[in-house]
Amino acid sequence: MYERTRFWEEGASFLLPPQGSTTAHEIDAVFWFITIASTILTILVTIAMVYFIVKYRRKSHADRPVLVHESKWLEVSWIVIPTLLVLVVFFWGFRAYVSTSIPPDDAYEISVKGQKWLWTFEYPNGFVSSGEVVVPVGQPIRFTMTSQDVLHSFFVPEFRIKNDVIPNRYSTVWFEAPREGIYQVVCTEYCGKDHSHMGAHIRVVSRSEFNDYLRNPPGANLPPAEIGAQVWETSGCRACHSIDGSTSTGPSWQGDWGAARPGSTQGTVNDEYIHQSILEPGAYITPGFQNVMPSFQGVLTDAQVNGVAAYIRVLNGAATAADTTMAEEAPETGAVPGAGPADPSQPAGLETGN
Amino acid sequence: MAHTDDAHAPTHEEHTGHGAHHVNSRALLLRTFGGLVGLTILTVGLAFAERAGVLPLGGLSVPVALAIAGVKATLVALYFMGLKYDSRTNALAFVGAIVFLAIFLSFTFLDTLFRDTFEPMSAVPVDVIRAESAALAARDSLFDDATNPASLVTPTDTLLFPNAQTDPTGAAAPAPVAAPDAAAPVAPEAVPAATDAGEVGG
Amino acid sequence: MAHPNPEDSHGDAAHGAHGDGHDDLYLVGHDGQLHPAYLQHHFVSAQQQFEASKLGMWLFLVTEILLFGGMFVAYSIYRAWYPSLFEDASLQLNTTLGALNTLVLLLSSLTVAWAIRGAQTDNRRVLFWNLIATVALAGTFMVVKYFEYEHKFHLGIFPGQSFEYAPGTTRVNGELVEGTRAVALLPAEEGAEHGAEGRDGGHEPTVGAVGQLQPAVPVESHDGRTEAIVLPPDDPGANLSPAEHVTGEGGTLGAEPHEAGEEHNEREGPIFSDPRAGVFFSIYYVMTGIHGLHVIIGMIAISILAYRSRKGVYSSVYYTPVENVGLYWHVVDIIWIFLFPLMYLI
Amino acid sequence: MATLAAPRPASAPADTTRYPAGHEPVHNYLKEPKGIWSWLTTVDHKRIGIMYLISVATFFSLGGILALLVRLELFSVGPTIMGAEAYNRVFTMHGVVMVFAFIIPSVMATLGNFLLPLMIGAKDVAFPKLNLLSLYIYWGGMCFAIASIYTGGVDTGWTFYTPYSSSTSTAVLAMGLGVFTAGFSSILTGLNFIVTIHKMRAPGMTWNRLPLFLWSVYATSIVQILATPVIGITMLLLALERILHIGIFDPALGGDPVLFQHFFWFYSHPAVYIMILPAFGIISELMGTFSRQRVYGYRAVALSSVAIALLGFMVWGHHMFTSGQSPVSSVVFSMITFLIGIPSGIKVFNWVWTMYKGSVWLKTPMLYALSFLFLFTIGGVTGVMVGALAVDIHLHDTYFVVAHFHYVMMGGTVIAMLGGLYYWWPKMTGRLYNERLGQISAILVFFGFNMTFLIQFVMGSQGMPRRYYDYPDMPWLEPLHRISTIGSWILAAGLLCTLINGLWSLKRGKLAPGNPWGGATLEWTHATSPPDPHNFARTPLVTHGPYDYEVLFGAGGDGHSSGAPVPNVEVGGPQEAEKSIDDGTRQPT
Repeated sequence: MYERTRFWEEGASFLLPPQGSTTAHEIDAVFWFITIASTILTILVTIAMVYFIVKYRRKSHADRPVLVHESKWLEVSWIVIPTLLVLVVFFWGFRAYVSTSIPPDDAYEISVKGQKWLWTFEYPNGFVSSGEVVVPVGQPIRFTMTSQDVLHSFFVPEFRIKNDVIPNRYSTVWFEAPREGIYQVVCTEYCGKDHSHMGAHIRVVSRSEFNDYLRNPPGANLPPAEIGAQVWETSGCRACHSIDGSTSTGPSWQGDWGAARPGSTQGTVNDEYIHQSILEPGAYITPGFQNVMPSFQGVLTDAQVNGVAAYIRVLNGAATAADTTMAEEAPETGAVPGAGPADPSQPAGLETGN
Repeated sequence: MAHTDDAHAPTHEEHTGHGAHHVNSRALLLRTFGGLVGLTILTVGLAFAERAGVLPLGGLSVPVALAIAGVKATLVALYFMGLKYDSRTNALAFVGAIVFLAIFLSFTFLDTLFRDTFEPMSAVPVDVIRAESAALAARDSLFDDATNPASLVTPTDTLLFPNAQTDPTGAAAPAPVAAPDAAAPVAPEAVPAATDAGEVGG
Repeated sequence: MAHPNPEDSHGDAAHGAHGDGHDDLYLVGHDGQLHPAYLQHHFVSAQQQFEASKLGMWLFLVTEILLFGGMFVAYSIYRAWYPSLFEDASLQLNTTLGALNTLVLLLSSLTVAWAIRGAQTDNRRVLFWNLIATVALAGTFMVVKYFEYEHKFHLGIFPGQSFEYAPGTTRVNGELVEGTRAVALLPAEEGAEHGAEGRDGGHEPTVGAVGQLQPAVPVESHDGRTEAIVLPPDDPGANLSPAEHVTGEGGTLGAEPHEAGEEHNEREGPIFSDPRAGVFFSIYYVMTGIHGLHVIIGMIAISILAYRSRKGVYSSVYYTPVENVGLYWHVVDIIWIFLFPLMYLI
Repeated sequence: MATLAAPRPASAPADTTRYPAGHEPVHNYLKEPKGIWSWLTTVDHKRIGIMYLISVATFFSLGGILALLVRLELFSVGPTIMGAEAYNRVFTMHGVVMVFAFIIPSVMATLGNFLLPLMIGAKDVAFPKLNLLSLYIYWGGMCFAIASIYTGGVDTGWTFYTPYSSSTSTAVLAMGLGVFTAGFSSILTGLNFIVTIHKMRAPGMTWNRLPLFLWSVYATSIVQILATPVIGITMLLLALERILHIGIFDPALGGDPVLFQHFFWFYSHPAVYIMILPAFGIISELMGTFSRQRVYGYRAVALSSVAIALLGFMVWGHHMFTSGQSPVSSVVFSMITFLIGIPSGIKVFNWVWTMYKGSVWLKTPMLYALSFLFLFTIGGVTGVMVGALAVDIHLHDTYFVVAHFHYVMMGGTVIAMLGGLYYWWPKMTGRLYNERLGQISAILVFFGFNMTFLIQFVMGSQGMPRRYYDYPDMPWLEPLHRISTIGSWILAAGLLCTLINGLWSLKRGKLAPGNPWGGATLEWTHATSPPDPHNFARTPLVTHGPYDYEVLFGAGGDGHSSGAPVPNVEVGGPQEAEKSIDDGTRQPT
């Protein structure tokens, strides 16, 4: 099980991270070729410089060196040789680019949504997870990505894949991970305050493990409050909402429940208020804060939104029994976070996919 | 040693003597203006003729109109601006500007026209994809009953998500309770799970 | 250079000042030689000064061309993406007025060229009156432009977000522009928080909007855009300008109500339900706006020339400013020569 | 009637703070006319150059301090000295200030303004008042920029990418206005220089005798004229986007954010050559003078500058390989990117070969020139790496790119500019600097710079994204970040030495002779140090090329052969000298 924790990772070189995808080696080949060629070139230039400095050092101020006449051959040679070199590099890089860019037809489709500052992954069966995506080993995976708000960029160093994620347009990356492990996703297009915390994990697991995961996602059979806690951890709430009463970008959830919200439809923070704040944040702005929160419509399921409400109640000691115990009733809210489709009758990803 | 012949080289090599002081004759000015007016009338006439359906140029109308504009611009530059009699440096500057504008335009087109080289859908904005799928769904829904969730998974969606199943939450969507024909346009919004496209913007 | 003022020509630039022979006004430099008054002292000859400033002017025109070039690129890109949108939109522009303005500008180009000729032939009356004529023509151009803009605003044709779409248009961001009844169904504050997040605004009103819709047969246009997914309601009452109904649309809110009749004819065409119409008119307003700005600057410059020519500053030996402003004016003309067909004709 | 320079005292005069009798320069552009007002209203290109120099130096220190803050923040994982929002503003300000306020006007407006007329033997640039105007426009633009900083700064990154820049709540408008305004100043400078080079050359100054510095200034001016208007319209559209929501770049209104990137980079990539080309010119001058040898392949070097300038307009897309632009354009842009690498290579080879059979004099300016050759070579070859399509997919927007453009911008432009300043300092101020301190600063800068940025190549290729406030996901990069941060302190120390050196020389520096280095260009052979307000007592007649050191004789080039402010070389034999030498002591008739 691979997970990078050290600089000198097994499989890593001084310049490049380990190769986590089947296409990585093609890109690395070009990388190393240019690196070595450039190093040689730089060394040659440096040697020439040092040699000339030493040999032709000015002895006296009366030095009047003889005039050097230009040699056409020298001039032509250092025009032609570099030209050939860079042309080789271009075609090599071009070939590697094409062969690594086009996804195979049997690629398994996962839809990715970038928003400040969170990656959300939606599986073909409608199950939505954020912060982590689980994919099967040895299977081409195709991410169809779009952005909710501003430009982001989806970068996985070990896979050597990167592409910008653009609002109102689809962009794609694809990879096939030959070995199981946890790989780091980072955002490489500057997107604001928590740009540097907009990470996610790609967990590569065996096929069977993957299918179990889709049939029975994590967080199933949890009491709402715990689901809420999970959402706070993984769905980016914690970036702006503290749970210890300290104010940051958004109001803290500590001491929030029942607080007065003059001018809002609900008047105070109640269940309905929390729902609205999550699904249409612009509807009412708590005095002293800015309208910066993105909508979580379609990102969080009803179960998860209820979970958040329950979690807030727990934080403020206003928990009801239903919050902390397994909810048996209310199938329409969905006992399983990640919504209906994950019920066992619903065939998950791979078997139907391919 | 003393390159006295070079002495005035810069001023000589760069302008054509006193050509810079060329005086346009009345006749030339009037003829140029006449040409310009004539071309204007021509291009406007062509446009009206096409709108009236008299003379449908079709794909040609744009190049023709631009060609006429180009000729007019050339006339102004050559005679009114006296580029024809001016120093080569000035002419070069003017032409250079146009050349680099062409570079800007053509290289940008290299991007905007070929975005679908690898990925057909990355050429089309999400809202257009949505509109198309909604339209197709709407067309179907005219004939079959709109509460059938099958019509909610549009061809585009299946193209995007090959493994997509018909979405059970679709039945719960507010749309179908409304008039059948209206179900279509709202469908993508109503079913967030169907495609993330519904969430773009804001 | 201790002497910024060109009128006093100290310094020792005298040798070679015998540039073009018949100079009428001379000053004596402290080196005992004569210079014409207009010759700045760091130039060797009047010829050199003339050529330098003319080349400078041409280079400035190069920057002008590339400045507008950016907008032309933006125009071409969007036109290539949405051709039928641009054809529909150009129908909203008044071709007759556009053509009129074209002729006006061409004529002003002629008068400027004629003015330069006047200067070259030492005919100061011709110079002065042609400059005056040019200013007048430029003024005419701006007046016509004003009426065009005024009419567009009256029809609710604004750039970008402020463009008033027909009821039932699905905007790019998924927001649905409400018709009359849709608004009636909305709770009051629903409207207030509209523009902020149109996405969610989309749901509620839809149900309302739905009520007044005819069966929508989607018309797919060749470039893949889909028009008239939802057609505007048929009863004239609901066909008022959306200005009264579309809420939270920035500045356009206050647009005064228009009487239905004229609106009914004028606000027709697929353009009003095309979610990208705003972009076309953004380009239209920006391009014509920047051009208009250049016209105004030109008017000011030419007025100054006229004033100074009245004082007899310019003659056949020194008319560089006239020549340069003339060049500038011709470029303003050339840019319009391209704007006109792109915007009004095709 | 001009006479040859009066016989010089055999040994340097004991008192070096006063000019020897009979050798006081008659006029000194620094001294007359006197008064701050005379400076603010001057149209003298030399004074304007000096005022530009002071301005850009100020902004360079500002940007440098911001850079130190950035490095300090990254010293360890987690918040170190500031919060994320503060950090985003700081690195944005660093970028904007360094690019638009410092590097673009750096060499062109300072050394370019000061040297252009001197080198072609003219009294001034073609449009002196326009020159002053461009300075004031630049100051105006900087006022907007400072206003923006004062009202909380901008957090978009210096690239102002939409839709972030059109939606953020920070003072983008003021900053955009600042960039817009500064652009006009840049345009006017370029326009002025092109006309000057075309129309104001002294008799005998043919294109083939144009110093290579002027060739690159000429190429740069072309780029400024052609590219800068586009950043103008881009910033205008961005402003309208924010004010009126015109939607041309806003996907939510049907616009296309990638189009903004095209607009931005159509200016900003050529702008990279606005930054680096003048540096090339400086290096050519330094390599020639301090090797006392003709610059090898004069024509190749001159034309490669122009080639780079023109090709530079066709490669902007290599900033957008992963931005969602079409693969077709990526391929074409990558192709041309490689082509543009060739002329740069040619230059480097020619510069190195200039030392061959020369007489290499390791003074401070030469030390800077040599470190330029090394650093720019690294910057160039890493440019080839990020230019290769497949490799750029991995390296784009990582620290590898950061390191690459710092090697080109700082290791290239800034190092060259420092070398140029040391080289022309005696001519500008009439004083010599402290050689020892100068060499110390050169060495500190060289090592500090490599320590700061060489390690960033490793971080980048290991996956460290740029513009990161923190690296919680890659804590194992911490030691590398620490090395880089410490390097930045050494670098700062080196730059500080240069500053001290300059101030010291203004107070205590020895009086400079007319031609301390034995340069063969007109500013050395025909003008006093510091020059006369009118540059030359009479228009020089140019009879030799810029690097024909063999026609110079006399005891030129030992740095302190004579305390006299007189160009202590004679040109092309007595008769020529008779015609063209100006010993700076002649009273006007």
